[in-house]
Amino acid sequence: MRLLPRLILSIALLLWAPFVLAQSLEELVAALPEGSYDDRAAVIAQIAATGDDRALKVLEVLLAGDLEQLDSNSRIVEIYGQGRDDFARDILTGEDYGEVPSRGSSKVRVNNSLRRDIRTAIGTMTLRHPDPARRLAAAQSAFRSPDPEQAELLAEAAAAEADPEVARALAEALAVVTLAGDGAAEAKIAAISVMRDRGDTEARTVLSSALDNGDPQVAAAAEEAVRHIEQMQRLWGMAQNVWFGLSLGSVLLLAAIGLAITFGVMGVINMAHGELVMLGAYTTFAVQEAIRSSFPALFDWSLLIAAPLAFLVAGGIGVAIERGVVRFLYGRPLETLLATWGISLMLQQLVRSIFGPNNREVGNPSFMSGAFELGQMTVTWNRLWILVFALAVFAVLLFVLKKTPIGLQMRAVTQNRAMAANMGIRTGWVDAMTFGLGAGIAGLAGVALSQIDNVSPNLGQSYIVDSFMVVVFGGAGNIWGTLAGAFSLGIANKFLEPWTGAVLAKILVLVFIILFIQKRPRGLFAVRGRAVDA
Amino acid sequence: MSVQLLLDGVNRSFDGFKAINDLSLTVEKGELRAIIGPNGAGKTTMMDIITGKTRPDTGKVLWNQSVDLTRSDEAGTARLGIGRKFQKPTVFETQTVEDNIALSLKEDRSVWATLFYRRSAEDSARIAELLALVKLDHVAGWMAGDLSHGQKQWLEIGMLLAQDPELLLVDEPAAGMTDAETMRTAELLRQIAGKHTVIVVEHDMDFVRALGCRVTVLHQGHVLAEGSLDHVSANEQVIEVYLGR
Amino acid sequence: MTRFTKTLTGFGAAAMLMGSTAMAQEDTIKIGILHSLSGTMAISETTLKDAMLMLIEEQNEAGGVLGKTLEPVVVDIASDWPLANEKARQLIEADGVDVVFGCWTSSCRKSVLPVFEELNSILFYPVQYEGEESQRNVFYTGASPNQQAIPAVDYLMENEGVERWVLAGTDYVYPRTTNKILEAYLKDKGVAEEDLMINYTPFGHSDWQTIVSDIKEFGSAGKKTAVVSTINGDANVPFYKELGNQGISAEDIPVVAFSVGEEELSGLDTAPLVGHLAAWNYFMSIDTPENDAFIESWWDFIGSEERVTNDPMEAHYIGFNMWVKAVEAAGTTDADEVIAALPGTETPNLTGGIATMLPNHHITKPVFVGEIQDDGQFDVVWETDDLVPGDAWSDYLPESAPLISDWVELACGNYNTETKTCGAE
Amino acid sequence: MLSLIDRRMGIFLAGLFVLTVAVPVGNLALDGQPVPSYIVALLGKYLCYALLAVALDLVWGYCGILSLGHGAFFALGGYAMGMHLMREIGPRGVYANPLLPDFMVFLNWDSLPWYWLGFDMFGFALLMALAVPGLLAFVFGWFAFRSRVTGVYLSIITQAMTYALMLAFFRNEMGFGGYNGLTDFKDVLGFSLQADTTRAGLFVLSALALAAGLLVAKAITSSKLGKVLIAIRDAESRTRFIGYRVEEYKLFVFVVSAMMAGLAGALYVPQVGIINPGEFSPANSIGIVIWVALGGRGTLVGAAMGAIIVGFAQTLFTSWFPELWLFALGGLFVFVTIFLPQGVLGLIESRLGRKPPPAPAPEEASA
Repeated sequence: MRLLPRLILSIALLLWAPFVLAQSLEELVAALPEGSYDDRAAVIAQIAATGDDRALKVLEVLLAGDLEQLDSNSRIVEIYGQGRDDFARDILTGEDYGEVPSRGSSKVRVNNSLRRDIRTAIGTMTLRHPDPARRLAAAQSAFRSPDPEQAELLAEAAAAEADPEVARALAEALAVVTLAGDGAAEAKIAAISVMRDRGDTEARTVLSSALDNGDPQVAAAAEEAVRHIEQMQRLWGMAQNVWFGLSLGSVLLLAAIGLAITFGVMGVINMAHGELVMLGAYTTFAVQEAIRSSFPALFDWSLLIAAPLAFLVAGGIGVAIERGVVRFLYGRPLETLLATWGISLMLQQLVRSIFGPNNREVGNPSFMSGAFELGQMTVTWNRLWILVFALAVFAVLLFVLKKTPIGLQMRAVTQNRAMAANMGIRTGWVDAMTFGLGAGIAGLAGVALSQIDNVSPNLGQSYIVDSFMVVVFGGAGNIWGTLAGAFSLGIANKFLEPWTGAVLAKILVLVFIILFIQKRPRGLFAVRGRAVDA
Repeated sequence: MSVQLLLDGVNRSFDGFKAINDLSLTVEKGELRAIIGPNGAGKTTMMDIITGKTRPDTGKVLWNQSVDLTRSDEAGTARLGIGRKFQKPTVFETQTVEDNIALSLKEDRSVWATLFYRRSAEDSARIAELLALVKLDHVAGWMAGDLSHGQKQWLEIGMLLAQDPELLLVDEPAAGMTDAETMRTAELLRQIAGKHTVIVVEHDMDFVRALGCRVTVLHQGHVLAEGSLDHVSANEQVIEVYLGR
Repeated sequence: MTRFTKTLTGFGAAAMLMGSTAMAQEDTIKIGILHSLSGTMAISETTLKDAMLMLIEEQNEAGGVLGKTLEPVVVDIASDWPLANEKARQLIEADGVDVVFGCWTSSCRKSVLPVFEELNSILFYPVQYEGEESQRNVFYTGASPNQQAIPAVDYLMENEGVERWVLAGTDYVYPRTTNKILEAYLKDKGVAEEDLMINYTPFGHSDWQTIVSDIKEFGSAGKKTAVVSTINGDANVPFYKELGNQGISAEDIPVVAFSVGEEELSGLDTAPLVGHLAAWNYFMSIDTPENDAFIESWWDFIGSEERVTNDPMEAHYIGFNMWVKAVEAAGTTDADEVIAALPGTETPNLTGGIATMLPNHHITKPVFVGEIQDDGQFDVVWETDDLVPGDAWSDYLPESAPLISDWVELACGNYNTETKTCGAE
Repeated sequence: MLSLIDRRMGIFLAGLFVLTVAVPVGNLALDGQPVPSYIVALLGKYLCYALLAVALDLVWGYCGILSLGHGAFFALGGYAMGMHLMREIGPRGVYANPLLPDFMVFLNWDSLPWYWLGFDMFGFALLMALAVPGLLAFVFGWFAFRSRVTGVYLSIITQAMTYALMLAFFRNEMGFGGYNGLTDFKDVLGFSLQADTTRAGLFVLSALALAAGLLVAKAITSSKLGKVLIAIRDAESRTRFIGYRVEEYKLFVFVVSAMMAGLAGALYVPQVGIINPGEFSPANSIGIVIWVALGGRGTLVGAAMGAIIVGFAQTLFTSWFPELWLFALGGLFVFVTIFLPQGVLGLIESRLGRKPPPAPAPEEASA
């Protein structure tokens, strides 16, 4: 970056500083937009130092990136409101300036390092905040950026703290500060045990810095604690891998389960399966668009609304495909491959023409975003819900097939069409329903996948091969096989990945499938027959 | 007369279900033997075991007292001289009747031999003779798929004979035939017997009677009774389980 | 007539048809647009096709070029590189276009290169790429590594004090080369081996759980860590979704991406990503009159204010204007003359600077580092003071360090300054 | 030999011959180039596809082995040839490195990997173009056919095979140029790849290869072995009980077909000037199946026509309506499957009142 001007500026700042100190919050805020990020950092520090109770608000708005300067009257304002129509109110006086044109104000820029500073500043200001959540946040930011100056501040806060969770956070923050500073050995050893109990990677990081401590006792304690933590984390690592495997498995299951019906049960090599999944994803997108524009309040419900619609859309198209094409091809499964491939091309192009070729944004509703810590492993909500969703879909499907009359008819038709027909089952109708069911489930998969993957016309293509692998590996015609197949492949993949890297892992899994099929030519859960298949 | 085929203490189960249960059976060279038994008696599985399609869990299957059939696959047993006819007639539908026979002729079955095979005069003669025997000479040029059910049965028998096997396993040949055809089939099998050993699996009692041969009754994968038809149909257990009264 | 002669005449017909269009009215200048409109790359390339159509339309409204109207010829290469080769040949030979704007991936460029060489035509290639190439018939209007990767890394070192680096990329030549260059560069700057983590993933990789948690792990070693991402367009959405969900905030581990622009972000809810970075030579958010005008006309053309603009579009904008200038300077569309006229041509870019075509057929560009905002836009947090000239041959790769490209003085794309020879002469 | 040429084959070969003469002449000899080089390149490409289609028809049409991985054999043949062309560039690469291809140079490979040795010899490369696919087919088939993997299961693992190979070739560590594959070829056997004469030459070679491929395939299918193959296709276990070792026959024809595909790939690469892992993508292999089905399965000539027709359709559609051509192509596939179960050839011949090709028994794919 420009070195010379920067130098001059910072010198200027130094000379200027004493006056600045004397400045009121108004002047400081007015000074915010000027100069480089470093200058801004200085001003922010001073704002925090003013102790003015409006300072907190200023910093929070700045952190949120809503602090702007009006070009018209160069006032510093908070921007609020939606998208293209912005409204401004004075950050200090709260006076409302009404709507501002999209390029009528310029943002007070913050970058990552500034954000960190601001967060720390806010932290120190909110250590005694009435809201425990805010105090917790404060304690955590203190933990992330330890500052020996804060030691007694934290100590006081910790002493005064009622909420146990916040108290622990404060204790940990304090421990970091202690380890960073040069206090008594006892204090440090105590701090170490606090870290030892925290037991996560951050804790280990803090401890490893304490390893080369002058005091042998401290060093020893730190070393022991590090060893302990690493041991724990190895175990958790395994758990994490299993979890990743399950999560990947659930995705595979979702992608494959519809195919397990259209292909596994009906024997239609349904190459358009992936596109049916894609349609589900686009339905979700459409629903979210509608919700965003009309009733934003419902956003968290978008998926629940999208799911049945996706089922109907994909299912409906599935029925159309079956009635329009597939039904002419029973007994000619390879022709179904051909026709459905053609259909998949058309569906891709259709979506491309309607929604455009680029990715569409499908947001995560609040209950599906973020993650929670389970012991030492992170579990992301969306993947957890997808796992639940996958199992739920599986259960429902199983119920439909085994316990409902339509399910009975489906099995009857697929086992012996002629006989079923003689027994007065409308085989044509059952075929349509069966295919529709498989397609509909593919649509449901699309709803889930839209949460973790691109929503683009290529969505389907990226899953079709895997889906077939899963169904065949599990044993076509056996829903349970699909379940077992999906999860075993998922977990295998995730245990390989750390050693081999993502690509090789995938290759190895494929090779494994090839070899496995040699051993069991009809898949994992093969239906063994003894009659001569002439 | 020497023993053509010997099954001794053969067991085979599928996922827990005992299809063959300590089955022992001896068939003499040139003998004509009928095997009867209710559905699920293990008739087909027994055939599968003899022809090497299915391996027994325990027990031995001896060919000419020497060769162990449990070690060989379908093609292997076929090359030893065991021919098999399926219950549902299976011929090569998209090829001519003549080609069906030609494919079955006793020849070197290796890839190269077949690749460079040229049909010799005697082969042609043999084909003609067989076609005549199974009364299909007038449709020699047809696609096998266009034949009637009965004709397919006959064609298949013809294909069997073309292999000129020592042992023929015939699975319900009379199924779906008119009475006339049935009788002609029985007639044909009796002709064949002697030159070849023949094992017939059958439901149709009239047919079995028409064969007029030794009968083995199978039940739950086990030999229930053996002897002439009258003898076995007098047997209480047989009446119990099979004739179902 | 037999089916065969039918087929043959079919070909004849096609040949004539293509020939005839070539012979068609001579008062138009044909411009080939060679992008994937279907297949995996359609996501990125379709926008470029539209951008070109817009530019051509505007030029025609402004009176065309040399008094002739411009006529776009659009073909779909369907993300299939052998097909791209065929299509390039068809455009030049059968449709008789005078210049082609197209390709996104290096493989596309590589596969059409021989055609342009043989038929001596002109290709404008609008995407940032790995460099290590300079060909007489190709003009590279995208960034080469020294116009994107290295400045971005400098920014992170200076302003964020990053000491520990994750180089994550899709496993193909652009990331490989860029990371090679960065690795060499970082080691120059005294970054230790154990402070570098390099990771490659397949195209369209969608399950990022393991890698993201590895990055988290790697980043928790006490030193400030950053991720330099050369992950290819499609795989980014799941990658960032996983980042956001596993709670890696830009303040802890900033990710600077070279292949993520407004277009990619439009498929994402960017709220959890605020503060992550991207290095480009153009951002939609940059506030200049040229850019405002460009965005306005883009919105009019495409008929939606939702659509974004991005860096490769600017590259086409620059390339197209340069070509127009060169043609007018040369007074003809003849390839040789235009190729001769292009180096030195100057045209304003959209960020308030002037882009110059260099003798090595690369152009000068400013470099911006932008932070992702919650509205899916980038907010420029840093920019080079002046324009960076595109470098065809990286100075950080031993083999290519001695090479230079100069089509004006040396008429050579890979002149070896040590052996003083052009290539292997 | 002549006995192999039935009416169908005769007409096709005659047409092919006319083309083989007319195109080069029209491109090189006649002034005004009635046949532009563009068409030559195009036709050359189609003929390679046609040979590939014939290869697949041999296994699928006659032996009921639906391979969804034949693109792999094609690509391997292509890579073998590509490696030779790479070596032939020699010091003319941008880094003027006499030994290493450019992509190895800038990814800092210090020496040529062992599996690249020998490819500087054209003969060796050509041999490999046949041997490598053949070997892969042999190993794969030996396992699969012995353990009696059939129908869809076989199809899917062939797909797994080509998919795995695609991922493998994407990896730059493999030393095959990763995603970009092999490009920048200069010349073959000293003839510049950019010369019209070379292009015409390659075109003629492709035509000859296709003719040869057709005749070999025809010879195999009309021998007794061919009848056995059809027998296996229609009633596999019956064939076993007659005493044929089905796996041996499948293996034989699978290997032959793979080598044919490899040859097609080897001819394809110099004409398109690039070989990259995209050729391994499962979609491509499905494409091949579609050519065969569209042309007429189990007819050899039909397969070849199918490849040419689809290739030609793609060429026209992608330039006539680049935005919507997938509708047209997809629609074509659906139409053909529903209304022309015998494929285009079947349609033509029934129109001309000839006996349609024997319909393959439908069932080998049902699980």
